[in-house]
Amino acid sequence: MNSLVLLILIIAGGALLSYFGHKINKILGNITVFAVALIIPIYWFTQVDFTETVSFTVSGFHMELGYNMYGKLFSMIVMILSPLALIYAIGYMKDQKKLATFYFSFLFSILGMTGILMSRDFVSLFIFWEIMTWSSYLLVIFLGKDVQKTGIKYMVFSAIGAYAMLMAIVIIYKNTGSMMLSDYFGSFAGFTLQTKLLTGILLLLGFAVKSAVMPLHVWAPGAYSNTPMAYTSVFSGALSKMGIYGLGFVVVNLFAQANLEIVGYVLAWMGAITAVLATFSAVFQHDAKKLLAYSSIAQLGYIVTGIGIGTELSIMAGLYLAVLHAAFKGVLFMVVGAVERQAGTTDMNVVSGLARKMPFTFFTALIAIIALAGIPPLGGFVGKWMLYESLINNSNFLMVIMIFLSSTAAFLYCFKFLFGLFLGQQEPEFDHVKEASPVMIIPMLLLSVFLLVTGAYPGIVFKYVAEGMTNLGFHDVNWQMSVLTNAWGDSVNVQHVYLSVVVVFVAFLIFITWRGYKHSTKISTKDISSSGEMIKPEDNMTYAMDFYKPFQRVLQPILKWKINKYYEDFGKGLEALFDFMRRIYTGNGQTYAVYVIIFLAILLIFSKSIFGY
Amino acid sequence: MVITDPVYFIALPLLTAFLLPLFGKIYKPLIGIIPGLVFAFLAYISFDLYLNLVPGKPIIIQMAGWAPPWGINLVFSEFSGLIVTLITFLAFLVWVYSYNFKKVGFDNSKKYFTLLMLMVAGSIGVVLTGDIFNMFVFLEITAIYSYGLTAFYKGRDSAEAAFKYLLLGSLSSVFILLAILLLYKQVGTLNMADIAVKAQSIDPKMKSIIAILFFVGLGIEAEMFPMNGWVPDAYSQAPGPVAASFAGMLAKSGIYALIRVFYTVLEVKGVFDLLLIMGLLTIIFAEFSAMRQKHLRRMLAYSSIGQMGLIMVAFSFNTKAGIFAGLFLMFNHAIIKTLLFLSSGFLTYSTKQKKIRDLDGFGKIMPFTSLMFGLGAFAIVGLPPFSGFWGKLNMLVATADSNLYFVIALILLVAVVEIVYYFKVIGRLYFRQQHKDVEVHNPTWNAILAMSILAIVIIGVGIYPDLITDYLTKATNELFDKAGYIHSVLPNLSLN
Amino acid sequence: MSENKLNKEQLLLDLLKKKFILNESAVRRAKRVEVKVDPKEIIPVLLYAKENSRYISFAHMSCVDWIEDGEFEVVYILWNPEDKINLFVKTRISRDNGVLPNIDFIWRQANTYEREIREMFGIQFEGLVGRQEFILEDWEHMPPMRRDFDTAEFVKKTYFKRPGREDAKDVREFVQERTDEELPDFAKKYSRD
Amino acid sequence: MEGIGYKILGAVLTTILAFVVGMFYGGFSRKIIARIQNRVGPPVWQNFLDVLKLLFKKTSVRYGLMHHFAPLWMITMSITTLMFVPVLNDGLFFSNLNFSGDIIFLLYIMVFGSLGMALGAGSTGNPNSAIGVSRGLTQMVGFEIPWVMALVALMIQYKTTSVTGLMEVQSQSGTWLMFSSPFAFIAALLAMPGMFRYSPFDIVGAPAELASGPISEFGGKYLSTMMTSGSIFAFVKLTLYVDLFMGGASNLIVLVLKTFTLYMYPVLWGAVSARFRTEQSVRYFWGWPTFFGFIALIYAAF
Amino acid sequence: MYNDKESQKIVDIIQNYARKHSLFILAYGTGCGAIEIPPTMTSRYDAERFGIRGSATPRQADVLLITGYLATKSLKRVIKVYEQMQDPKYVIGFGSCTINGGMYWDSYNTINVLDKYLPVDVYINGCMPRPEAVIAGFVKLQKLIQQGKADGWDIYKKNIDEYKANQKKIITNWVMPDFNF
Repeated sequence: MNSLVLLILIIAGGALLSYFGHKINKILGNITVFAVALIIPIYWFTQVDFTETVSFTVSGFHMELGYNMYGKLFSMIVMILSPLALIYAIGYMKDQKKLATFYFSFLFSILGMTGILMSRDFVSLFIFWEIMTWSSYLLVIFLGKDVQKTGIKYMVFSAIGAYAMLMAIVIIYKNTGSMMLSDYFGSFAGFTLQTKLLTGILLLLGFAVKSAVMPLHVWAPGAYSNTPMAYTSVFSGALSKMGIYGLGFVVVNLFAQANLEIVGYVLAWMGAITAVLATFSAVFQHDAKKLLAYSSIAQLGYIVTGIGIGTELSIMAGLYLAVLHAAFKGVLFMVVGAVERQAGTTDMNVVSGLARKMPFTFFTALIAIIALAGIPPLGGFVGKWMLYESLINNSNFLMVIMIFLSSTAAFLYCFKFLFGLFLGQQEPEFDHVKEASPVMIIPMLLLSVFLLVTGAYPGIVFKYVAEGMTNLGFHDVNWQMSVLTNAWGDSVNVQHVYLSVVVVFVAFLIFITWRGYKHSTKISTKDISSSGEMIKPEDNMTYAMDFYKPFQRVLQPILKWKINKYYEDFGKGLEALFDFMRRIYTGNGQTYAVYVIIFLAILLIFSKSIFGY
Repeated sequence: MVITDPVYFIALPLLTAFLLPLFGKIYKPLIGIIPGLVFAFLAYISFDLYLNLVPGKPIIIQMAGWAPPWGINLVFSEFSGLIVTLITFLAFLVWVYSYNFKKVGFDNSKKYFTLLMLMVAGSIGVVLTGDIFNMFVFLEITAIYSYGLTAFYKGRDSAEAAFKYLLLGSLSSVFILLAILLLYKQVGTLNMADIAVKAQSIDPKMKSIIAILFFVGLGIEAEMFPMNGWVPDAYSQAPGPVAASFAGMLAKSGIYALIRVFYTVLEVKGVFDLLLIMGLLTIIFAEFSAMRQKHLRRMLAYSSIGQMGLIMVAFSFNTKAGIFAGLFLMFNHAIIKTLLFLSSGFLTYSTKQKKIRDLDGFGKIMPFTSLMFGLGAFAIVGLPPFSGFWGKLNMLVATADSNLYFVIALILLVAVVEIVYYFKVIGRLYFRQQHKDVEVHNPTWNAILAMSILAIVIIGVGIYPDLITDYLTKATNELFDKAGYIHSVLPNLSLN
Repeated sequence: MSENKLNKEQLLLDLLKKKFILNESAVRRAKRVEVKVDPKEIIPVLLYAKENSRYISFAHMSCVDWIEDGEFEVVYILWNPEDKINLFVKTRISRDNGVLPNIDFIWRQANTYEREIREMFGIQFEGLVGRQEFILEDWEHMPPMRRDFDTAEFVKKTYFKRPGREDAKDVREFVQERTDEELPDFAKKYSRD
Repeated sequence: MEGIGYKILGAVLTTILAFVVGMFYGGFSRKIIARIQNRVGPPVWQNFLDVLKLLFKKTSVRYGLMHHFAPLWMITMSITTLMFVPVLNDGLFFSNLNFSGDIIFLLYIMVFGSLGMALGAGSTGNPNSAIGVSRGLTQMVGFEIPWVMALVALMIQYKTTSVTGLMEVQSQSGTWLMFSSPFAFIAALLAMPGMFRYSPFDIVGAPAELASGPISEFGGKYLSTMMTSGSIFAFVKLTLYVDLFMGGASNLIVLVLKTFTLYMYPVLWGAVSARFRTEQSVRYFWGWPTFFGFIALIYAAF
Repeated sequence: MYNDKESQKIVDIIQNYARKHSLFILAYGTGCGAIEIPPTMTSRYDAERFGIRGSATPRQADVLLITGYLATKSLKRVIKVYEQMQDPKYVIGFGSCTINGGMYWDSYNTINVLDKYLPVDVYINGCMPRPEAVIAGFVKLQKLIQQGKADGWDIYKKNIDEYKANQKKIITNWVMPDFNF
């Protein structure tokens, strides 16, 4: 039995098992989910043989499944993040209803993702893409909160993306006669410019919707924040990477070879604009979920820019950031989920001062935020550095400024996220909050350990990225375990950075705590220097409302026009058109008869032109 | 053992339809059982005949001994055989579904089953007949009994719907009769094969008039754009199983007639482009107005018109791939639309005004029916693991072959609209709190049986579409070579 | 000149006499009219003064402790910017838990005065909005401005005195020694003998 | 062994040098500002005394781990930045770890400390410090843009992203970068006061309005560590400016001279200007300095 | 770093020298004397040449200036601020109101002798002393620090309960956290 088919059967079987497990009773369901969450990665890492392929023909279309290195890189993200998210989900979804459908669609979306990464031809790619879409749709509307708006918006956008891809597939099939990806890549040069652009752009459209590039990102904030947090970490961590996977092989394999770099360049620009605008809107959110949703759109913007540029260093940066983004975004959404479960709400105007009560969650959130912001000791910096170096090396300097503006503004919402949820005043109404259950903490800790390690040894990720890039046409990708080099020969030894930061930190830690720590007394946050005024425990001294008001005043002209406005008007226009169409069917027989007569008359008059005599 | 003869298809239902009241006198539940037996027998015959059909040699039966050019003959070839098997299979399932149809008292079921049997006989007749006038007669039979079935419930709306259907149906029969008369005057014969041979000799002017008349007449039956006003009312006012049979059989026979006329009988050059334009218009108007529907059944009716439009577009390519895709879509539409109508039958039966808004939270109260409806919706929209996807894929491949890129874009855009309104209903079914006072009518065991058979067929074809693809290719080849048809019907006629 | 000077004040006084029952009324001097009214007449008089005779600005409100008569006298001082005349409206209420109507709906600032009088004298005003505590925080003793509150005694009891300098003389005596000016007799009474 | 031991000794010496020079710069600036305000002003070594006194404070207050770590992030940042900025051109002694310190790395390490300190300030719970931090970060977005434009312009023009690389370019071509790419220098210069948070942009730690903003809850040892890191960071920034635009310094005296003259610019401008509100400062930074930044970029690109 | 008598003395000298030359005044003016501080700090009298600088919060301050009469209400705040200051802290009483009540000697809600409630290191006489007097006060304080005699904070800690008793006598509704150093 071919290992790939077995993998698919395991995941599908796991989904069904956990569905019926949860239908029977909760504990059995949780056990099955836990077992499935362990079996899938173990099987993938040990048994799956990455060279063999399995193929079968269905109604005249030849379908083939098989791993290539590029797919292996992305399925590593899926295989690491989703089991952890599943284990986290056991803790997170403890007292929710309808768990059966939740786990069923969760595992089916994993099936969809692994399928996409394995499929070597367009039909199976499209099939798994659709499975992934509708299973994630079921989860977007799982909590039933304003199903109408976010659910339908998500479905429409993914449908548009999927059907654009289907159109491209059909046209490719007509031109190349076969559905295989390799044939398409091979014969891409032979197409006429018009079909080249048509098929390429349509494929790009399909993938860009999933990776939330600016004009098509409207579904992302709603979808990311309404889904249960356990799934959002996979949703934004792994699912959006499918879009990146697709962008990767389209932009790099096709357009680069067929010297159409202009498409990649435009895509990079769209990525940069996405990064800036998404960061600006992330800064002013007061709900932690929305903030993270916009921030993951911004991070995807970086990755898209990286891939769009197309030089070896920038693609390496893009793919490296993709891996990192999956890790720290996964942790951050798990953190928000833990806070939501323990403190009841994630609205930063309400919650404050959970650091002391949820120390582990705060620690992992801190690590993830440092990685997200790209600050030196941790892995995020490596990705950012490579991105900047690649941009500067082929001197498109305006984009560097855009990316830098968005990453500096990213510090704002990084601080706001940590301060809003964890630091600030310790309010009495949150005294009851306890640390999240260990089932939720362990996945978070594992991922943050991964982030810490990549800080010093980014090589462990570079290995797989380099392998992946061989499929994209970059054969000898030079990377060292912990020294980053750019085209002009400058290099940063990340280990030195790590070493000096740790050494200096420990030195001064000893200096400050020596003899001082014992004397100092622990103070509650109510005993602050408030010019002598007596602060009673119930006085709310938290500062959270309108956190970056001055920045908002500066950005007023930019933030005025909102992209949703255009979509709403477009939607209303469509509604009016549909209403007009419906009026055709007036509902009384006579008009229908008149229609028939008129139609007949028209045909008779124009019979000369229609039938040619 | 029993000689399998296509004549039974028509004779047996007609005979038993009128004997039903007698059986009813002898033993009351017999009324429910007899139609079942008949349909089962018909289904058995059609399967048996179809399976051991030798390609290239369809079964030709002369009625009452007259040779073809004069007598009426029945043609049971791959193409017509496929449709007949489809119709009998669906008829049997509709019978299983509405076996002890609760709302129908003792006397109604008598009327209901007779009308149903006659309609089935008529639609099989349309498909089998080789004689143009005979086809007109069978069209009339199906039309009349469908008026009866639409007006089955005593309410004001069903009467009005039936009247609308009657009005348009009579218009269509007038046009078809006129076309046949003109044709007879030109060609002198009524046998399709014979007309096909003599068609070239008609002078073009007259030929175009005949084509237009046929186009409009059969267009009404095949729910083409300007003429399908009756469809939403008829489908929504008729009882659940009847609407399903309409979608499954009536529409199929209408399309079959249109194809038979324009593919084999009349060879008219420009008709296919017209068919393409009309098909696209049908899709656009139907799907867009389906978007704004409040009633579940009307929405399904509009969506079924949309599917018919898609089939017309498929056939309008006049290429082998186009026909193959059209047949696949016809098969899909028949199966999935029947499942949707059957499951929506019970859903709307529990709501007061059949509105989509009342369907909130039905996922919990009627789990099986809403699961079936969800499955049907996923299939009709074309999501992968179900048969709808392969149909749509082949359809798109066919359109790409005749490189009509804007048609692909249009079809996919309309598919997005379709996704929106189907998923709105699913969203309501599963992810909303249900309203307070809802009395639940859970489906009876036979309804569950019928629906699950359909579901199994959908999933089966979805996972492994090769089950039916080779039958479809055989039917395509048969339809495509006109000469083969003529030769088999008139073996001794030397092609002059 | 002084004669016509008073007619505006007299005019006002007659007007008020006609309209209300005035216990006492007199034109004290140029630009000052005094009127004494019962507590329940206060609001009508003030409203009338404000609306009709344009006494629109509420200058001051104070309270006098007539401990001998056992009454508080509350004085409302209004000012007419055109005629430049001060109208004094006085009322008398009993010293122990007297109640007066609240007039901050006529003038908003009266609220502050009323709160101060309530805290310092203990007069209650119906429907007075605002915290009980106004200037003194956690004050449990008798309202301090009342004349029967012995401040010197209170200070001696609560606060400490820095020892030494008991012989401190009044600075005026000190000045007298140095510059041998005669100490004014009213000061003699207070010198610490 | 000789290399490592030497390097560590060099590193420690550079830190001490930076600390002493930074402190004296602080003293000088207070003296000069005092002189401008027509008053005598404290002795030049006043900062040392302040730090010493704070160190000898007996009791200290603790709000939790993050509060305790805040000054540590600051001092780590400034010393690590010091490690990666070449202090003397070829000075054997003060070469410290300065492998070719990459500019982008320096940009990011500079933010590391302030973000850590922001978290510490946030954990104290004092609303003033939270407001101070939010204003500080907003201002940072403001002044980072022209500063980065200047740096990118340099990098593109001279095709190197390392400080030592730029220094070599200057030593070979003989002309300081100040003259060969003037617009980049102007943009960087205009962005400098924002970086030092001196008077026009000192709303972050406004003593009256925000009770000294983020550091309002830090006393005793914490405050002394912050003051030391502040002075070291000032020195580091100045040496960075000198390395980038004035061709680095061959020996100490030249270094001190150059850095001091450069230092006078934000101090003097600060002494005479009022305080900008946050959005005013961001609008200012995105006004003229960014305009010069764009010119520098265009100049560098062609 | 053995801390026998000898080395302790050296450390004390350095400590006192540092403390003497860098005094951080808490910007917390209570009575009418607060208006005297700006002239002492600005150009004409320039207290900064002595190393005296303002500081915004009690955590960073050394010197607490009680500049004028202290109502019981503001005494409560002053005590909380005093206790928030870090340890070697000094109090300077401005003007006669802190010495013996000044002209509010017989008022019912101002305290007369500051000494009873807070350990005062230096009193500056005058019904609001001029900046010269203020600087003289500061110099006096620096001399005291030099000699190690300015240990008001130590006295406060040693007989804390006596101070607390006095304070609680006039502050009835005590809502402050107890002394936490």
